[in-house]
Amino acid sequence: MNADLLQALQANLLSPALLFFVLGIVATLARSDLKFPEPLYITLTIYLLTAIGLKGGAALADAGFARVWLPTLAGIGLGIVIPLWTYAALRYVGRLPAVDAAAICAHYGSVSAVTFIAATNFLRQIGQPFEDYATAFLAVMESPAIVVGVLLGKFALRQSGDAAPLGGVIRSALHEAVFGRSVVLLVGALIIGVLAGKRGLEATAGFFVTPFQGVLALFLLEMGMVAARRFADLKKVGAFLVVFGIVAPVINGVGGVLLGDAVGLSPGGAMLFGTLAASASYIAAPAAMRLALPEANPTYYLTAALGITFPFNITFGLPLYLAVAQWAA
Amino acid sequence: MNADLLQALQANLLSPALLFFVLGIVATLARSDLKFPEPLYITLTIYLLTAIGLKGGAALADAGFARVWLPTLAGIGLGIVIPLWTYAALRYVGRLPAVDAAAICAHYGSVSAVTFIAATNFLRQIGQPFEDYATAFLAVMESPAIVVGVLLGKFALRQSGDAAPLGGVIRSALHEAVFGRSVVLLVGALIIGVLAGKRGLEATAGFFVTPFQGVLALFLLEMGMVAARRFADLKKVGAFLVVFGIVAPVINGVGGVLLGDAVGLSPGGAMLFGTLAASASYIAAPAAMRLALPEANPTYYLTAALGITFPFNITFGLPLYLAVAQWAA
Amino acid sequence: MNADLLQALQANLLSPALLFFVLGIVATLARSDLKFPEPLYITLTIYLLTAIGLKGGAALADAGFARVWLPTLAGIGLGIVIPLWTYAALRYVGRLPAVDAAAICAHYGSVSAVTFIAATNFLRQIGQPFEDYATAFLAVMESPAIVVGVLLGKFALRQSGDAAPLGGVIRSALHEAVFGRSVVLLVGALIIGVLAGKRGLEATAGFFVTPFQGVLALFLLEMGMVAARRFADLKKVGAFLVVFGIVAPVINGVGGVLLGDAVGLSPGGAMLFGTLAASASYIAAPAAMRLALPEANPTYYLTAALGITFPFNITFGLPLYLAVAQWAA
Amino acid sequence: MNSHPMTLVTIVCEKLAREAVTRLLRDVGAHGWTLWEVEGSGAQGVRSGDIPEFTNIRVEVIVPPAVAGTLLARLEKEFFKRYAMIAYESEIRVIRREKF
Amino acid sequence: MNSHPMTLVTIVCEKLAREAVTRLLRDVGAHGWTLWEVEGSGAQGVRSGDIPEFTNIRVEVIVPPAVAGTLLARLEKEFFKRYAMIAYESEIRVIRREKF
Amino acid sequence: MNSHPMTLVTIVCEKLAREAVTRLLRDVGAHGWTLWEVEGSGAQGVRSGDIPEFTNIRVEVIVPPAVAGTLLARLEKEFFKRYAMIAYESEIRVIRREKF
Ligand SMILES: Nc1ncnc2c1ncn2[C@@H]1O[C@H](COP(=O)(O)O)[C@@H](O)[C@H]1O
Ligand SMILES: Nc1ncnc2c1ncn2[C@@H]1O[C@H](COP(=O)(O)O)[C@@H](O)[C@H]1O
Ligand SMILES: Nc1ncnc2c1ncn2[C@@H]1O[C@H](COP(=O)(O)O)[C@@H](O)[C@H]1O
Ligand code: NA
Ligand code: NA
Ligand code: NA
Repeated sequence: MNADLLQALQANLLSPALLFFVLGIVATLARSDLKFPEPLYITLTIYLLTAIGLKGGAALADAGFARVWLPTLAGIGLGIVIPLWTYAALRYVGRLPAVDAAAICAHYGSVSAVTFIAATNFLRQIGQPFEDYATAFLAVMESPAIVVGVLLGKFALRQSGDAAPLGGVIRSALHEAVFGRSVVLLVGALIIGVLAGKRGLEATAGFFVTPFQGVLALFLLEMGMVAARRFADLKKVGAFLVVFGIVAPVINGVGGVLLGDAVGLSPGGAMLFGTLAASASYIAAPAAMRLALPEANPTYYLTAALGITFPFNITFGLPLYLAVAQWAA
Repeated sequence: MNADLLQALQANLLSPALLFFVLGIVATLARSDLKFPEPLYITLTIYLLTAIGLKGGAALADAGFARVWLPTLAGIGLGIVIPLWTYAALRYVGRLPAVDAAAICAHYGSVSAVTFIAATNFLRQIGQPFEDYATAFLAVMESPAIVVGVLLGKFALRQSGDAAPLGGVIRSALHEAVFGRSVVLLVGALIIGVLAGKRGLEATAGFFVTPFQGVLALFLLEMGMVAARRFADLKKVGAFLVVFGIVAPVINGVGGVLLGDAVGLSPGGAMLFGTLAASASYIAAPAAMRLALPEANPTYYLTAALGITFPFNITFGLPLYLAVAQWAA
Repeated sequence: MNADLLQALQANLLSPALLFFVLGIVATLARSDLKFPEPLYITLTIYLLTAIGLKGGAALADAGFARVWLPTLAGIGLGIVIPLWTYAALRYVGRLPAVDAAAICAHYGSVSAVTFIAATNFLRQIGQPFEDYATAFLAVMESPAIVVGVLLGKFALRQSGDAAPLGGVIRSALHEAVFGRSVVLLVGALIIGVLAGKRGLEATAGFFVTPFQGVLALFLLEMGMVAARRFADLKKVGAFLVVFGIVAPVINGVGGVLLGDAVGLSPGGAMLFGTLAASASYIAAPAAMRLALPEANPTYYLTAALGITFPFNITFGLPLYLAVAQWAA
Repeated sequence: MNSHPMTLVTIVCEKLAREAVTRLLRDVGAHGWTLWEVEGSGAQGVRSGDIPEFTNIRVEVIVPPAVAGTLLARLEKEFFKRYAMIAYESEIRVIRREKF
Repeated sequence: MNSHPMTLVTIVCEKLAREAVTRLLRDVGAHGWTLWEVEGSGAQGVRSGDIPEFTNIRVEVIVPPAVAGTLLARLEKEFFKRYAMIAYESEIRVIRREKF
Repeated sequence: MNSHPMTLVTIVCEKLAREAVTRLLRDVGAHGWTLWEVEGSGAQGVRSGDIPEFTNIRVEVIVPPAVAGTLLARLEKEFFKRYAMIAYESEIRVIRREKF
């Protein structure tokens, strides 16, 4: 397994996607004037989410719901359990203010679509089969943790005397969690994939499938720049959060892999399941937190999710979760 | 025919393109924060217009002008007749102010490139052959109605005492009709397609052909959002315009199909011809109207063209026009 | 050879890429409202640079450095010699102010990636083989001339009494020359291509290879508009610079072809080498000049590089340099 | 032609505060607003404008002087400590007083 | 260094009025302008900024006070009822008076 | 709520001068800035905003009046003849005086 792990690590680190990620980091650290315009970032996001949604939906229609409901439930369970244990760790071990702990735990309980996509890319590259309908897990795991995090944060604010009406805030956080752009795109494309099926996917494959891996590489160039810009804030967030940003995904990832294995996924599928558990949201969760918990300091959660966990996961995490999945199988 | 119509309707409504259109509507009605940045919208427009222009031009070079001149003339004729009858209907049945009737009739006499593209997409999907050079009809039918509409509007304003010099306005409307960005892109790409021929198209097919259907699907997602945003104005425009927005395309569409059949087009070609007649411009015409007839209320023509006729055409209109074409053949 | 030249010229002028360039010129001269949004321009630039970088890098890994070092050195040599002779010509024949001569010579000594890409496109189209690793020459030839030009300009300013500290300016010009966005993208992608090799390229070919020629065509549409907008300034820059904008690339191009031939490149490779020598930078060089030599008048160098030399090179220059390369071989 | 004094309130803040800010504008009775995306640098670091999480918006609203006072007061009380934000007012002159 | 009073006229209007507005600026003798795209909300609804038909532009022009008067008067007379538009003036100080 | 007078300096210049300008702002002691891309027309022609070489930026910085004086003086001395650029100052009122 050790030799396999090393080989997988190398395959991952030398893939164009990862190398572009590193280029983005280097460009930022070297103070290059390279910058993606925001419309390009948004376009790439829209593309990646609809593309995996479509593919996942077509696979879902193929597999049938009978094979999907159990891991889906397990995914939702993870989305509730992860924010709870990480909240406790951040609050009582890390001694972070309650509202910050709540905001951060929402990020780690929710998921990062790009990390998931990088994982499928990695599996495809090394020829490891996986359940294509895993995108459905991604879709259901985005929101529950956000709701849990907002509830935790609001209760904490209550106790500290801020008596803002809870109902409205919960409602708008729920709305963001269900109709935020990333969820709408992903779930929408998933349903379209189910309805249009394989034939529909084939008709649009020249756009949604053929260029996919290259688009991901380009997107990771941008993500490298975004992540590297957070490095300057590493000092501000303190040593605990830096350690947390690596230990939490490892725990969640390994736990997720084992759970995925237990609910009957293949090694590739269990690895994706673990990757989802390990990943920290940096699109849906920050938007929801600024809306529902503006009192939480965004430097904490953005730096942890974008500056530490995301780079860790897509470099070392992916091969690690695969190794665990292969060992568990 | 009835069973065919139902089947065609289903094929259309379950195509990825249409489903993305519906997703756009749902996202907007659900108040999602999903939004395409304007540069993406413009990029998609540029792409779609150049791509169909190129393909149409290559087909035109192949077919030779001998087979194209008659339907082209017929198309120009429609571009003059449609605004005249719709003006009369809007003015004397709908009792709309003259300048608004003029602006609206220009939209219905002109054409919508996206509706046309959705129609070719639909035909391709159900395996119905059609003349690829039909793009040439799209190109010639964009401008005549705009000129007719501006003339009608200006005469109306004259009679109501606004003695603005006519020459300058007509000239700038003509300029917009001939050198507006959509016409330049479409006609330019058409000529490039003729000059570069099949070989040129093949060299660039990896960009202009392969991803085309997927790009269209993404674009219709945006168009769904744009259309749905007009729904709020349906009340403002009144019942007559709502009915007009469905009845006019049906009349124009059926008439267009029959004319297309009469000038020798195949059922697929006649259906495209009818679709052009039925479609209402929402790019070139609004721009020309704001320039040449700013007195007309844009809520009327934008809501009718974008909020009613466009959604009607791409959902129910397309299968209907095809059924008529097959029945007429 | 003459017949070949004509045929090559025709193949070039009737390629979709060139025809789109002409369309861009026509649209601008006809005062169309067609315009690319800046994010689209930047996106196309990023795409083109990373795509040729990747392909070049994979070819480089294949060829081995042994075959590349000599032409690379020759390329750097050209990047030093060209600004020196053109500076002399501009200063003493053209009687331009020293600082303007310095800025212009930096542009002509540096290279235009788009011209290079158009050249590879042209060779591919007519079936002329070439060394794919030629992208490496493009990468090394971007910066040296910029440094030479800045030094020439600074010495001139010194003599005219402007005693600004030299160190800082040279350092920031060097930084721009090495970490400017075009260099970072190109060199970065080149290294990624070397590391990921052919397998990595294949994985992303659906994005970086398949649509490449079509994207180039679209980009040249924009470049036609950009170039045509400079035409209005042709009068301002004077007859000498107009002549220079055509004679200099011919001299540099022919010299470059012969040097490329001498260092062992194939006719296709020598033609690319000559094209690089002939081309004038309009991305990296203007940025560096505004930073390091803001005293120089940008109308001069932008009009010469974009309004004269770029259109000349991609229309008549490319077939000419190929004819010379075939004659020299 | 007579022009009338009116107050222009300008807000520069992180994009993620957009909904909260436009809701506040409605609340205080503004009849309209104008908004676009900007980059910025301030006490809370550089906001680079390349991804929505790190973009600013700049909101402008024309209101009668009294409304401007209310608006700024509420911004100070409810927004300044929660969001990366600045706000300021300036005097302008408009033609159609009744519009604002 | 002396700075001189000058008038800044700001126009926010639908993008499709762009040509008409810049032509007017030329007509009244402005030496330049600055322009960008914005979203907006006003009496004529929300302008969402995602397609050219529903985008606004914001145009700024620095002119001597007298020219500002002419400009605003013509905007009121010829533009206000035709286009979704607001316009206002404010006092600024520039260095190079002769430039404007 | 008290608002305090402060000076807003606005610079419109070619995008390629961006680094030089933001460095100057740091030099004169500004605590922040806001910046976005614009199109423009002026003495040095039309800047069409479609490629970085022909785009303008608009930079806004809020500073105490004295700093505004220094800033404008340095712009006049070091920047005006080198770059396509205009700059002007205007009076605004802010809430948190100490922030600027
Ligand atoms: N002195 C200033 N002048 C202009 N804009 C500023 C200034 N300070 C802050 N800003 C803007 O306000 C945003 C938020 O400021 P801050 O909360 O200080 O980070 C910054 O990103 C800038 O866009
Ligand atoms: N009170 C206001 N404050 C700021 N901008 C406004 C205001 N009212 C209108 N606008 C802007 O002016 C545009 C046209 O206004 P209207 O004609 O009222 O729809 C709107 O889309 C807004 O961008
Ligand atoms: N009178 C003016 N009003 C508003 N903006 C101006 C004016 N003059 C110049 N500008 C802006 O300043 C930039 C540089 O001006 P210039 O150096 O005169 O070309 C132009 O591109 C415009 O964006
Ligand atoms: Na997670
Ligand atoms: Na029509
Ligand atoms: Na050169």
